[in-house]
Amino acid sequence: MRGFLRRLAGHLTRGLVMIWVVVTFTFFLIRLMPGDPVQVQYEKLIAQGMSPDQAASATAVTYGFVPHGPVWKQYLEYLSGLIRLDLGVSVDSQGVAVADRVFGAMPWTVLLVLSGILVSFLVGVVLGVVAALKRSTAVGHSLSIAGSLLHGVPPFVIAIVLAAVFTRRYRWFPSGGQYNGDEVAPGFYYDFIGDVAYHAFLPAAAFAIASYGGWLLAMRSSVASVLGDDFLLAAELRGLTRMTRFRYLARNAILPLFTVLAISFGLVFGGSIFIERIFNYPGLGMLLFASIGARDFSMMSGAFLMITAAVIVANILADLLYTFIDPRVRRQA
Amino acid sequence: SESKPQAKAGGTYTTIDGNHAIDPQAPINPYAGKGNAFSGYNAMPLAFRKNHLTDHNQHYPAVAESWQVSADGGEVTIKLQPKAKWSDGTDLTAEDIKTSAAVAFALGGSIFAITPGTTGALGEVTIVDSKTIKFTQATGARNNTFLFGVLAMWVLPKSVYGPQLPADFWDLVKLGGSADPAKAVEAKAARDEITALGKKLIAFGPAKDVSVGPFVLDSVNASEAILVKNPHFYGVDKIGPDKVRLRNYTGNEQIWNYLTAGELDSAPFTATPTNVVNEILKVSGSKQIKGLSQVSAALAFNQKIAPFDKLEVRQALAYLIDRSEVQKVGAPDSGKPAEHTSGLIEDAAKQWIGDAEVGKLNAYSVDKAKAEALLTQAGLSKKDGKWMLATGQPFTFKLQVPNGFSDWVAAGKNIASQLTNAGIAVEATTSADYAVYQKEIAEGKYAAGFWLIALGPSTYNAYARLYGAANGWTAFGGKLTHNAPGASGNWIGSAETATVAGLGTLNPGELTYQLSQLPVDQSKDTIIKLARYTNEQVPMIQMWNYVNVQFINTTRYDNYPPDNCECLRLTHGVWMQLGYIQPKK
Amino acid sequence: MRLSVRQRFWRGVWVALKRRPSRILGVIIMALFVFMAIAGPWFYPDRLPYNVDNMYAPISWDHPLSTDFEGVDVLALVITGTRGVLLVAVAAGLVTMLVGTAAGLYAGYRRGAADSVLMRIADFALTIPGFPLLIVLTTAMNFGAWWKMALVLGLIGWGGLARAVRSQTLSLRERGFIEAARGLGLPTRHIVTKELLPNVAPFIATNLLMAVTGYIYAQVGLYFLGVLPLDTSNWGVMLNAAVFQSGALISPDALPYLLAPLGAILLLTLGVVLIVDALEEIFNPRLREG
Amino acid sequence: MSIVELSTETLPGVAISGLTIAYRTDAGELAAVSDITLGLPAGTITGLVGESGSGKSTLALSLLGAVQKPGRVTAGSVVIDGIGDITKLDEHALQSVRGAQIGYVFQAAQNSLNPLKTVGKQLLDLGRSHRVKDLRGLLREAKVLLSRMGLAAERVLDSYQHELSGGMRQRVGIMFALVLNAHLLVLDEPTTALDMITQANILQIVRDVHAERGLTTLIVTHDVGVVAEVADRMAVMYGGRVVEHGQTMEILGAPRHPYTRGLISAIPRLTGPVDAAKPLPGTPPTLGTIPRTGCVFRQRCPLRMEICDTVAPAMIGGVACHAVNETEQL
Amino acid sequence: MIEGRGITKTFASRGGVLGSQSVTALRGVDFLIPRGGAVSFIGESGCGKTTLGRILAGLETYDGGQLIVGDTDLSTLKPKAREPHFRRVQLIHQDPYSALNPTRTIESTLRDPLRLRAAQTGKPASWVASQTEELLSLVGLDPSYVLPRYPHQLSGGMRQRVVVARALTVEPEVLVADEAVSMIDVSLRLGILGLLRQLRETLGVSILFITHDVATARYVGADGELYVIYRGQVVERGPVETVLADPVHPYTQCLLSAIPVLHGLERPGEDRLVPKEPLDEKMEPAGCLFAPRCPFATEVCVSERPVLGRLGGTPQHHACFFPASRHVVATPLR
Ligand SMILES: Nc1ncnc2c1ncn2[C@@H]1O[C@H](COP(=O)(O)OP(=O)(O)OP(=O)(O)O)[C@@H](O)[C@H]1O
Ligand SMILES: Nc1ncnc2c1ncn2[C@@H]1O[C@H](COP(=O)(O)OP(=O)(O)OP(=O)(O)O)[C@@H](O)[C@H]1O
Ligand SMILES: [Mg+2]
Ligand SMILES: [Mg+2]
Repeated sequence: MRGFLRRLAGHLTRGLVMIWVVVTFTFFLIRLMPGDPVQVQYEKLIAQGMSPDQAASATAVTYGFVPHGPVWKQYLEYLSGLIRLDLGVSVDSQGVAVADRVFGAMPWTVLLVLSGILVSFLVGVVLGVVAALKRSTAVGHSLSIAGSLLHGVPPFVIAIVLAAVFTRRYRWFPSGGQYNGDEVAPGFYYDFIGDVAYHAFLPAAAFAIASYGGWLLAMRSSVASVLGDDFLLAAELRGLTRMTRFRYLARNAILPLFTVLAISFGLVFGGSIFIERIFNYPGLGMLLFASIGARDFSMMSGAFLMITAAVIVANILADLLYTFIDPRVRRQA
Repeated sequence: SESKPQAKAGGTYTTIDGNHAIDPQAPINPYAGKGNAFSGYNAMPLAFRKNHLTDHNQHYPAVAESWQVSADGGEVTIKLQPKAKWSDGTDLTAEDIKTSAAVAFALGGSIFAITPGTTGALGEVTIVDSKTIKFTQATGARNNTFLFGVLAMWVLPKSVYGPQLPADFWDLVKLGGSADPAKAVEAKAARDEITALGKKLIAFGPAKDVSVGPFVLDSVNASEAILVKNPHFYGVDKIGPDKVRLRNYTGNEQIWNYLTAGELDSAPFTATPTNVVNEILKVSGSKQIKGLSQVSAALAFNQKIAPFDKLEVRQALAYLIDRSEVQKVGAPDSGKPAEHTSGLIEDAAKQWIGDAEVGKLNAYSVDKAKAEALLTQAGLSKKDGKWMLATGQPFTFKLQVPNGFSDWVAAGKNIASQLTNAGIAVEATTSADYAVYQKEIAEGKYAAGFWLIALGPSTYNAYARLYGAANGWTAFGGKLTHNAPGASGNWIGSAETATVAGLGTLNPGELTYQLSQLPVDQSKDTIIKLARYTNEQVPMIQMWNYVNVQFINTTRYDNYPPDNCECLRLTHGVWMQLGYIQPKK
Repeated sequence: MRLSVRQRFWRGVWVALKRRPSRILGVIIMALFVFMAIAGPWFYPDRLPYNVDNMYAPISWDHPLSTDFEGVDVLALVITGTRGVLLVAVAAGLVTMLVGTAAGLYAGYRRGAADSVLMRIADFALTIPGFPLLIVLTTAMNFGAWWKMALVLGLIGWGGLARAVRSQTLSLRERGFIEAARGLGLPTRHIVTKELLPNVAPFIATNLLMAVTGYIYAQVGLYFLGVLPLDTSNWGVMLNAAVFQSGALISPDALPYLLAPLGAILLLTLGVVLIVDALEEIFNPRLREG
Repeated sequence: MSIVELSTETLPGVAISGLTIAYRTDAGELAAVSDITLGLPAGTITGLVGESGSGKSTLALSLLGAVQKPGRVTAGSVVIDGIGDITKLDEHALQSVRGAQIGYVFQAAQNSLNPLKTVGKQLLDLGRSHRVKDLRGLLREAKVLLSRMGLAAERVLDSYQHELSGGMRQRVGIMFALVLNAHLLVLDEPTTALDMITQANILQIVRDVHAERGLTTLIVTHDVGVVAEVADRMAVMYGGRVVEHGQTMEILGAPRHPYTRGLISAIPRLTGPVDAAKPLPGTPPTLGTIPRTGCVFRQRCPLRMEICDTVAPAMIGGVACHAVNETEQL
Repeated sequence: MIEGRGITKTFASRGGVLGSQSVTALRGVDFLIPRGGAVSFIGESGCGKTTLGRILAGLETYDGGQLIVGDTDLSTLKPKAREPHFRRVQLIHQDPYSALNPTRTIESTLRDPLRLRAAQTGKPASWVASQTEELLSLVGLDPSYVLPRYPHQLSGGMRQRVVVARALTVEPEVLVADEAVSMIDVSLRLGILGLLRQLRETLGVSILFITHDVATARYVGADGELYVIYRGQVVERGPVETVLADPVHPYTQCLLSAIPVLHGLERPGEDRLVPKEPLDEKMEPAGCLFAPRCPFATEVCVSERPVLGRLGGTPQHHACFFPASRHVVATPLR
């Protein structure tokens, strides 16, 4: 247990340092970006048909809310706010706390990512085992090639194809949104959950399809290497049943995948920009994309920070899970 | 577990407020750029401006039932809707309007500026009786936009916003607006206090919507806002739908998608390619309403960069580009090729200065020979089918367009193709997004780009796009100054004056500034000068005039506004207030 | 003697390829793309001819993949777009290879503080979600020139390779031959370039190929989202225009315009996947002998 | 000694006859074990020595019908008393025979335990796989065996593989092989990579349990010393063939096959003249370089004759060598 | 000549600083390798043999003591300056499979150190080629066969010879052979051992022979010294034949007793000894390190740690309070 705590403490420190670096990096990076949100707002309103003085008065109020003062001071303020989980206020949506907006969007992305990863993990692992066991047959070979192919194909391609077929050509799934606010209100009941699932299905499927190839490949090579381990032969020679041996194999082969799991969170979260954009699903990715377009500095930093933090947390969880499952690490304490 | 009551007879009307991104965390405050208050639904001004070709003072009554303007335009007396009530059931009174004016002051802008000496500012608000209120322009200041400045003011409930304001607010306004040099320090302090108050107010929003409009906000999620009918609305019997579902706007493609799925009852103006228009119109009940749009897309040049400083070159380019082809590629459904470059849209120009004057303008019909002559005259020469500058360099440039503006991108590519075929290698290139475009075009980084012009109906607004800050002229405190090209946002860089045949030497900046003060009926001559100047000097080539095309679906509702309705530019909530949009029997 | 080593290598390559016909297919596909990248633009004029009266033309011999919103032949767009796509990706791949290999070798061979620092940085590069970062960077840095973008892509993506090379180096380091070389007093430069490098080559090659594909996607993705300047013809630009300008997801007329770049991406991926399959055998002298 | 003789024993003896096992390789199917006929008399310890690649493990695995792919038995049989020809058993029968009637012990350095489960849990898996009703009894039996081998039984059962030393693992391996009362025990290089003292200890245990339980034991090793320590009988393998077999003492005292002789005289000793040890010329063959015809050892043989190139020598009187047979017949 | 005085080495375990559970691999080891001589270290697994060899070859640092190469005390030098001295010691790795770079031919493996040497000593390029062939011939390989080949194309014995040849490129004074034959086929072992012996005679190279297998140690250096090391401490040291014939330390006796007897050829020693307990590395006795396992341990053994000396007037050095000669080694029948 002490070992576990020590490990956890190590992870947290490293995670915090990482977050600090990301915060610093994005803070300064974002301030390098060209564009003035006030001007952007004004021209956008004009382009949308508002008269210039209407647009001017609508945007004038924004002025004065753009952060002022020397950059280092802003930086310190930002950091001190961060400790209180205060990410500042949006430049683009007046009066909206970035933290509220980001935490509001976060669960939706996490929902997509988690369900996508979970499904792809299950499917990928099962097919990976098949691909490894049938390695030398046509089935195994084509499974691996298909896995590599899907692993290689970028998520946006998959999302485009899914969107084209299932929301545009056949309108089996909704063309956007998290749920239909006209028909259901948030709550813990069947209709709402069903509607959320209905809306999340395609984007989550895109995540799943985009990442399942990776699991398949990882599992295949993991199984292949475990198959070469002596303990499986030993188990066979001790007359353990096929089922028992399979369980031995599966558990040992899945274990190293937890490290892959950690890395894949980063990739998958990164893909959320495309997938949410294509499926018009308002999560963190959309938020980040929209805030970049609007030059909403604080929102941008907030969304980016949250994506990074989610990845770091996922990394830590994956590693702790690994620690928990693998006695070689667990018992080291 | 809870479930919403189903919508009754009127049903749910689904549309998009193109001006408003939905933000679940934003306050219910019409001033907030992303507030959850939607014009014409739960956010109401005193009146809605009509889309009139030339008169910017024409309005549909809203919370103001009627209004009277004094002869000099400096005093506006407003009669409020006698039946107007807030959605919480309380009466709307002149007190509410005075509070609304106070909030408008706190947030500044337009006639609510408190900078001493600002032209056209509001001086005083007087309650006449509980349903009548008078707005007086500050003495000494004059501006012909006072009426619409007053009428455009958002109406807010005193019960909600009153407590946010200090008791001595109006004294602060008076003090802040004082031009007395002896009180300068106090005035500044007062203005600072008001600004601070503005910061607070813009982020403020009631927990629950208190609306005077036809609808009340019910719920918002990241992709839509749900509004329900306000039973206390003064014109409630005209309102068809029981509920409105406003979906978030994330891009044109999304709207096309909704429309082809038949998921919208109406959509805001959306640039749409022909093949998609055809798809949309295949959907049963799908129709288009077309009307006036007072915007033009133009190709703009940076005259600091050679050879755009040469008038002949700009004119030659105007002769070379086939504008109808550009429009066909860029805005096939929502545009009409511009006939003349005049700085105004075609119909407005005819109204302001008459057909005869418009007829005198050069149409720059495609004419290769003339273009070649002009280019040669400007010192360029043609070698192997390619135009060379006097310096011996080939004449090439990049045509910049902001990413995401699908019509401009397509049009830009087409212009590039056309010019390249004519021997001028042009590449259309996009900026990462509109923000970058804005910044870089203002910094003079682009040789050529797209620009929106001819914003009407105020001719001042239209010409300020050409001869305003972007071209070096800025008005401050009633004085016009001119900045050199490349400085203070002057990226167009025209000469300060130029001689126009038959009109002598003109300063377009000055002429434009005059338009803001001249009474409308005395502005014709100035407009003629500016139109002729623009036509001959071609600071920009007007490509196409927009047409306001809106898709509607008549499956669930009918009685939509007709083509060319003056209400077309207003939100569909306003259409409903006008009695349009009724559920199908 | 030297020649025979090389000959043997190529014979090994051939043996590895021959083992599965799919690998040969992969080589053919890759060769096709490389050919398109190098020679493609020579077949077409600088500016592709357009015809506004022939938008989204039906598929025909003249336009086997239809035409775009301006009436430009889509096949021509795909072919001429290859060069830009591959150029950036390969250049970025080279950056990644240089940085990742150098960092991985150095960290793994030197260990100690340099190792910790480098690996923290690599972790950082790995953890921070690359694509969002890229978008932020794009807007901040304005990737006008292809090399800028290649540089940034490469610098973002080196973490994985560095880690792979490092762990490989760490395990090689414990192998007798590296210790022996140290014991013989061979200079570090020799040890790293002659002893370590050839042994990590297969990892580098595989990672590089995967990285290059990754960069192709990142780049196409950025263009697709529309955050990069559209001044080059690029598959991503086509995708962007097809979806957001031509409504190809909705309108069947414009569908070929969408499918063409998608198909190109899929085909390229297939080629890469099939070749990676053969890489390990090619680089392992034991397997190479057949 | 003939096979018929062996089968009269009551304990399970093993009769391997004409066994040929081939691996499929790029160069075609190559025999790793060729035409081996060998008996493991019941109740004896037989040592199988041979150098790396001579086919020892392949042969050992064939006793459990567990030759691994891409290898297969191409000819011959392995008849175990009470079980029958194991090469003919189906998967299910094999599974119930393995572990229960034939125990197999892996090389010490190899990891023959599931790293994610404790020894005790794996023991229960073993019991369930073999439908043992009395799992408590099984645990008790395991504890007895472990204590017998000098281990703290409770602690070992609660340990993971990585918590055990090489010697402990090997004893656990032996426990697994015997806990279900197998009577045929196959040990493949049980002491390789263990140090001297541990090796001696393990060999002692092997000897003791063998005697206590009346086992038939095959111990595979490349170390003649190990065979000399424990085995009653020994067989020497070279290039996939048994070149000599017989009583250990006899073979060590008077090796007849030139390979056996070379092998034994190449072992340096602790006492006596240092230079008594003589190297064997040449190198052992690999699967690809084993001569397909004639005598497998002829390339390194000091007694090579013409016939050796073409005819594989038959096993006569425990030795397969043309030269030896010729001289002995004289 | 290489001499070690009180070499100590402690490894901090990988648990990190927090959970450090260090392993003491060497506890003040003294040794002397005379020029052209042979010294053998034997002992159980984990007793520190490899660590010592690696320290000598400069691949591992040591914590305390002095290492004297020739006339130079390395402890007084800066790390950089030690390097050339370490080159005089070359390590022959246990595993010939990993000791050669699989991606390089034998020729290039041998050529590079020779080139370096040629550059340093100003020898012509042709020297490299001739030296390559000469070295290979010296280790008993056919240059024309071996040179163009990759390691995987050679047998284990050939590989180990190549490893030896490579070590010889720098003309070392000492070869450290760490289990140099344990992974080599039985029939080839003697060849390698003979080679090492021959190198001692022809080149005057000293051999530090590290092994479990005492007989092979004796084969390489019957005239040398045998060091018996237990848990990082030398417990007995003396001429090979003396220690074998009359070991006095109970640990040595246990170790020698464990050597299998070739029944039929040999008769086991009559006093064969088995330790009481298995090795427990975690236990750190205050007294004699071997006391917990020693069948003869007394109270003083448990409380006091004996040092290497000649207590009891034995011909060899030992670290035991009660040295007693026992006959544990097998004797040949004929
Ligand atoms: N899976 C396999 N595929 C191909 N050849 C194999 C396979 N397993 C073993 N062989 C070959 O069969 C021959 C005999 O192998 P085996 O493992 O039985 O030898 P061994 O005597 O046990 O050797 P060692 O002492 O190295 O364990 C060897 O030449 C080996 O290369
Ligand atoms: N790099 C290291 N880090 C930590 N501990 C080590 C390291 N190297 C060796 N040790 C420990 O030092 C002790 C001595 O190890 P060493 O390898 O020298 O033993 P050895 O006598 O060579 O053993 P063997 O006979 O198994 O090769 C062992 O307990 C070992 O675990
Ligand atoms: Mg074996
Ligand atoms: Mg060692």
